[in-house]
Amino acid sequence: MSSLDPVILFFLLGLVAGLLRSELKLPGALYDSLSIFLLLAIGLKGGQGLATQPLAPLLPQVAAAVALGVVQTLLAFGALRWLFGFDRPDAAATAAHYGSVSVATYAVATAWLAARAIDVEPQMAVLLAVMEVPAILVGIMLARGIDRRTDWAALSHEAFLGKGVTLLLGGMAIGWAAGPDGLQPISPLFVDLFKGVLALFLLEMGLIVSRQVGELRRRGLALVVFGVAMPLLSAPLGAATGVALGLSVGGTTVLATLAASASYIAVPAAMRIAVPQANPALSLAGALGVTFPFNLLVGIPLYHRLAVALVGS
Amino acid sequence: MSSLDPVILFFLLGLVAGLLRSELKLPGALYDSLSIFLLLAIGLKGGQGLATQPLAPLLPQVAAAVALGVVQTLLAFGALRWLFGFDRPDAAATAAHYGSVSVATYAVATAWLAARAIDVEPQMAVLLAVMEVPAILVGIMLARGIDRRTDWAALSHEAFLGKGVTLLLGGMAIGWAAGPDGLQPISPLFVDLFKGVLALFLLEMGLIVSRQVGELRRRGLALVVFGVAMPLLSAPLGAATGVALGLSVGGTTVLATLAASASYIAVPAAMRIAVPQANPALSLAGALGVTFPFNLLVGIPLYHRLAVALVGS
Amino acid sequence: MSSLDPVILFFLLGLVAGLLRSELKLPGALYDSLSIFLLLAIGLKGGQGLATQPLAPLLPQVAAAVALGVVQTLLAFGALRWLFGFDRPDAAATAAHYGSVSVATYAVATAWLAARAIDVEPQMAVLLAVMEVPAILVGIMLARGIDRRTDWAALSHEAFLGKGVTLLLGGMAIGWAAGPDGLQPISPLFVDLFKGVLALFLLEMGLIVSRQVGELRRRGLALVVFGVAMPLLSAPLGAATGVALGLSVGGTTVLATLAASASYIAVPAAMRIAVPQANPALSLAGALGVTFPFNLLVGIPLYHRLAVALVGS
Amino acid sequence: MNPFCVDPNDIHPVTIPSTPMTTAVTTEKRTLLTVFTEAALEPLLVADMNRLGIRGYTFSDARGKGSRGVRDATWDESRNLRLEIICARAQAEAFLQHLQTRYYAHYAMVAFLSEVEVLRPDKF
Amino acid sequence: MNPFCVDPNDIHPVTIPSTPMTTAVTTEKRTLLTVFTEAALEPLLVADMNRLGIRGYTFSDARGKGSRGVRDATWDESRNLRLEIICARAQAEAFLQHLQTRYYAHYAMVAFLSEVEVLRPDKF
Amino acid sequence: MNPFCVDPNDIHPVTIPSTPMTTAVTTEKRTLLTVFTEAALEPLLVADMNRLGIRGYTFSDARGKGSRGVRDATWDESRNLRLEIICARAQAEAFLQHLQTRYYAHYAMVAFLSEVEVLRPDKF
Ligand SMILES: Nc1ncnc2c1ncn2[C@@H]1O[C@H](COP(=O)(O)O)[C@@H](O)[C@H]1O
Ligand SMILES: Nc1ncnc2c1ncn2[C@@H]1O[C@H](COP(=O)(O)O)[C@@H](O)[C@H]1O
Ligand SMILES: Nc1ncnc2c1ncn2[C@@H]1O[C@H](COP(=O)(O)O)[C@@H](O)[C@H]1O
Ligand code: NA
Ligand code: NA
Ligand code: NA
Repeated sequence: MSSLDPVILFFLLGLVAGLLRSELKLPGALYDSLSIFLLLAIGLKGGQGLATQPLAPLLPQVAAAVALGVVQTLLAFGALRWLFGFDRPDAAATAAHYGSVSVATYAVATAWLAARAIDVEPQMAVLLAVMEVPAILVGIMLARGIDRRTDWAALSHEAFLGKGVTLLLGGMAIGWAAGPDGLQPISPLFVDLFKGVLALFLLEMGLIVSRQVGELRRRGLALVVFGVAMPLLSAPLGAATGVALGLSVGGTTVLATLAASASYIAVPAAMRIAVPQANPALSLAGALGVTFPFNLLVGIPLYHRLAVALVGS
Repeated sequence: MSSLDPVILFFLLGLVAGLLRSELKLPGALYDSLSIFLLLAIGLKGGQGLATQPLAPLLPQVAAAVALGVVQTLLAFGALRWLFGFDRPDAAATAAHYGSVSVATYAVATAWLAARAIDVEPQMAVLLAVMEVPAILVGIMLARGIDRRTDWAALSHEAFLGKGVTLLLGGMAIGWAAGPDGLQPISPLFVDLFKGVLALFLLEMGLIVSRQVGELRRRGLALVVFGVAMPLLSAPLGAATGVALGLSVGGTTVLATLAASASYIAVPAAMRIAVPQANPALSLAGALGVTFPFNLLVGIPLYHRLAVALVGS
Repeated sequence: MSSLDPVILFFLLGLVAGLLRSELKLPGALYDSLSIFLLLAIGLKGGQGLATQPLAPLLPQVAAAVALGVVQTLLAFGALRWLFGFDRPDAAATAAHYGSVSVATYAVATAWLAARAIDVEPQMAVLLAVMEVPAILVGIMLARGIDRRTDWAALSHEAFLGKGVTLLLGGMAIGWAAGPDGLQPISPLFVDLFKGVLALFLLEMGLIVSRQVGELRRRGLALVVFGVAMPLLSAPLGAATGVALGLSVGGTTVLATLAASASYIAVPAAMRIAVPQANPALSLAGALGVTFPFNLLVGIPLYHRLAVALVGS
Repeated sequence: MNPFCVDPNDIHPVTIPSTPMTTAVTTEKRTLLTVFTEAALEPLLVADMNRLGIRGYTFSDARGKGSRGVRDATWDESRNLRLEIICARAQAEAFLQHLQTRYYAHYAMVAFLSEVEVLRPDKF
Repeated sequence: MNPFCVDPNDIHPVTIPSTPMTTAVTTEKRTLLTVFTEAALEPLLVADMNRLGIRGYTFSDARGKGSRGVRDATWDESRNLRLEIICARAQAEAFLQHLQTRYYAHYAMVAFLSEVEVLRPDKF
Repeated sequence: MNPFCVDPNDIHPVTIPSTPMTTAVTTEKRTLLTVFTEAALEPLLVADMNRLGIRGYTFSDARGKGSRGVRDATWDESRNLRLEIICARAQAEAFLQHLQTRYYAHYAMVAFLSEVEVLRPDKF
């Protein structure tokens, strides 16, 4: 419990190698393949869990997750616009990153809990998928206002049929249809290798994070302060939602982590298209350069203690 | 037995994602890597089986497989040319696809049988490799006639030293030389992960199949009718050959499936070079867009029932 | 013991396929990914072993490995310059290849020993990493002399922060920090799949080696003679060092193999930049085209017998 | 008059005198529009080209540096692409204009025109 | 006479006046032949070039759209390549002619010529 | 005077007459320097460009054949790259000169210049 999880050590290796300007580079196709694998594996795991329980109780949880995403985006927008002086497009785009979720952070949190034998409700993977989307739509509305020219069809396509949501929901559907027994023959790939693949992925994330340092330096303290303060505000919101939904300590920890996490896959891609005026380097420096390592290294154990305090262990 | 195999569900996920125009895309290098893995793994498995039995009885089986490939190609050519009105090059090239075999279909069939604990003769992998080739040569002769200018050296090189045959035969040679014990240390990769990798590969196949729909629409019913009728004709031919060779129910099912399947790796590449006048979109729309999903979803269980009827279970 | 290890068979498959000009090609991204995997896995394994023992005794071993690398490079340079008539840059660059080490050869040697249940000291992975570097620096000095214009900062960066050393040392640091228990969850990837991945990597190495044949033919016998004689000279040096350091039979075999092996990752890249006048085709034809297969097929068992003779089994 | 000094808007066949080793090749001038930009724009550019009636184009992967910093292709957000379109001068200019209006202000993008000679003018 | 209006068949050195920051660079005109086509043709094109005495070429990966539809590089059959050859005008035309005769009718293929300046004329 | 026959060193705006479907596009001439070389040189070339004040460039992956043999990109040592730089003629020549001095003798390298038209001349 005291020592660092090896997946975190892989992240630190990537970070240090990047900061020392090592020649280490992972092929782009490997990064893509690892992220496809992780999304599918998370979806399969969630879907397989859902197969063993009724689906009806999911509805309020999904609604709560959507509300959580919307509220977080609005809060982040307000803070960035009026406390940190961001212009409207930058505030909106960055807020969308923070209102959405990070798949890698989710994976590390569930691995952290699994290593401590703390159970997590299977539907957390559903909430992960659900929480990717609303912040995108809210962010766009905040940036543009709701005007007639908005091509909502294209936007929903982007939001719901992006790589992340397709693989998470697709994996979940397969896991649900096949059930634990059906998944047995593919589990040596999707279950046994999960943590090793996560380690490799975090190595690359470390390299990517190391490249955000330049932008962080240019932007001074503001991004660092916001990047730490925002998860510390969102996590209690998430934890409170977890308690209200009657989740276990594990589920509450994960929901707090989801709330605290900031997207770096679905949202950057969508914002780049929908809010071109926003500077993507800014949002990514915050989400990847500050919040992602903060959650990995400090946040997750903290959110767990919060969950224990609220739910009882 | 009632529920769908998860590998089929991956295929359907790819198909649906492609039809809904999801942004899901697998890197080209991943597709290549998965197919190299599958070919090697199938070869290793076959070779390892061969190591435990005498090789002499293989000869008649190889000869029968060659004959089966030739007969199928001629039948398909006749049907396409005179019943469906294809021009000579298109009929020849498409016939070569149907006279050859599909590695993915073979893999799904053997996985389907393994899930039902039905034994399969190890030499089926040899027949898979053998059946890749004759249809290519027959197809070229049908398209061009046998003339002096044909560069048979180049053609045989293409047919025997293409990626598929090299990896299947190479894997088989390694499996045969190393034997089951020798392969032990590499089986966590090549055996345990086989089905998971097949699932990922079929996800990509679903995406590829979804892109054949445009061509299918342009060509109207003809391709759909041929793409379903041809395997329904070939499978009994394959099953009968299996019975004549004294194969088990499992082996007969696989031989029927091989006969029913249509190539989409070795043959398209060879035909593109050897019969340039043929439209590759046409053959692929049939082989990938119709026959491949038909075999996966409907054919394999059907061919198994046929084999049971002929051999007894 | 009599039959060939399957990983060697994969190497031979690649070699034969390449010589027959098969169309088999592995995607570049796969080659990169496999080599990243192997370097990390070797590092992790070594680091995990180090975690269970005091580090102080390592220092003399590291010093001896550095000396071994330096001596080998000087010997190779002398031989190439005065016995084989190479010009100064070619002699220096080629000598650097032979003074350094080959990760794939190391991996095959440890797998060979593991298959025979012969223990190896965990710190051999440290020596592997250590021995990558000194030959590079010596080679550069031999080529250029020590002059003021040499950019030693850039060179050390190249030598110490290249991909190979970063991953080996990084993996070792992670393995050491996490310890055997910490690595448990990622061992299905990094331990169980190691030999399968090595097999795939050697398939590609076979293809690459097959392309050295042209250069070998142009250069006549000289390269072949040097490529076989040099490891036969280096291996006893390495074995003697192993005995002097009090290593076990396994450790002595590995140190002899390391000495006998020639680099084809770190050194070619560094020499290309630092000694541009040298012809890279020459060094690679020797290191890859002669010495690598020689060590794999003949050398390792030989060095093992030497170690047994010196240490007692 | 030198065939390489014609007004590029004025598209007409250029017959190049045959050399001993070839028969005459008749080429026509067209314009090649090359664009370096963010990979995320690929679907948008495809939609634009389809709408504007551009019949052919080629994409490839790239990385680079420009006024918007280094884009080194290690992950989705930092990938570049190269787009090439061979077409009539007027169409190339129309598309360039469109790129300028719609994308130049907010995206990493560089575009330039050059003159090329093609064999089958009806294709472009 | 303007160096950019010379007959491209008439290959001769072009000395560009030095600027303060450089010494004079002496370049010569050559022709760049670019081909976009199906990836499956790579070995055939290599054989053709070797036979026709073309000493240097460069390939890279591509995807695109043309009269033969969308080729999006997701799998073997839908990959494109870009081939570039720098050579004398006559050789470029000879190879273009060869491409037209042998491949244009049946393969997805686009080829075009442009003028470039090189430093070491003996190489090309 | 034909706008395509100007001295390329003499950089000035070129207004191309508008066509029915476009408003006038004002382009300027710049030089495109293209380099094919060994992938191992990428970091050195980046350092050179930064030192020489080149503000933008694009890399992509390639493979090929030349006087130093076949480089087929199957592994690190046999990878090529393509580097493209759009800049003023003088800067392109200065960099070409630098390439010639520093790399031509020992590395697989081919470089050539061509003329292109850009929209935002201040960028290049
Ligand atoms: N001068 C240049 N020469 C070649 N490529 C360039 C140049 N400037 C920019 N680029 C490419 O265009 C992309 C976008 O440029 P920018 O909008 O200036 O950031 C860069 O990432 C480079 O790939
Ligand atoms: N007008 C064009 N501009 C640029 N690339 C083209 C154009 N037309 C075709 N291509 C490329 O050439 C390939 C073959 O073209 P096609 O023979 O017209 O199908 C396409 O897949 C594209 O990559
Ligand atoms: N004539 C040529 N046309 C196009 N590319 C070339 C040519 N010559 C060489 N190249 C490219 O430049 C690289 C280096 O050339 P070289 O220095 O001649 O070996 C080759 O690997 C090719 O990619
Ligand atoms: Na969040
Ligand atoms: Na068949
Ligand atoms: Na050595």
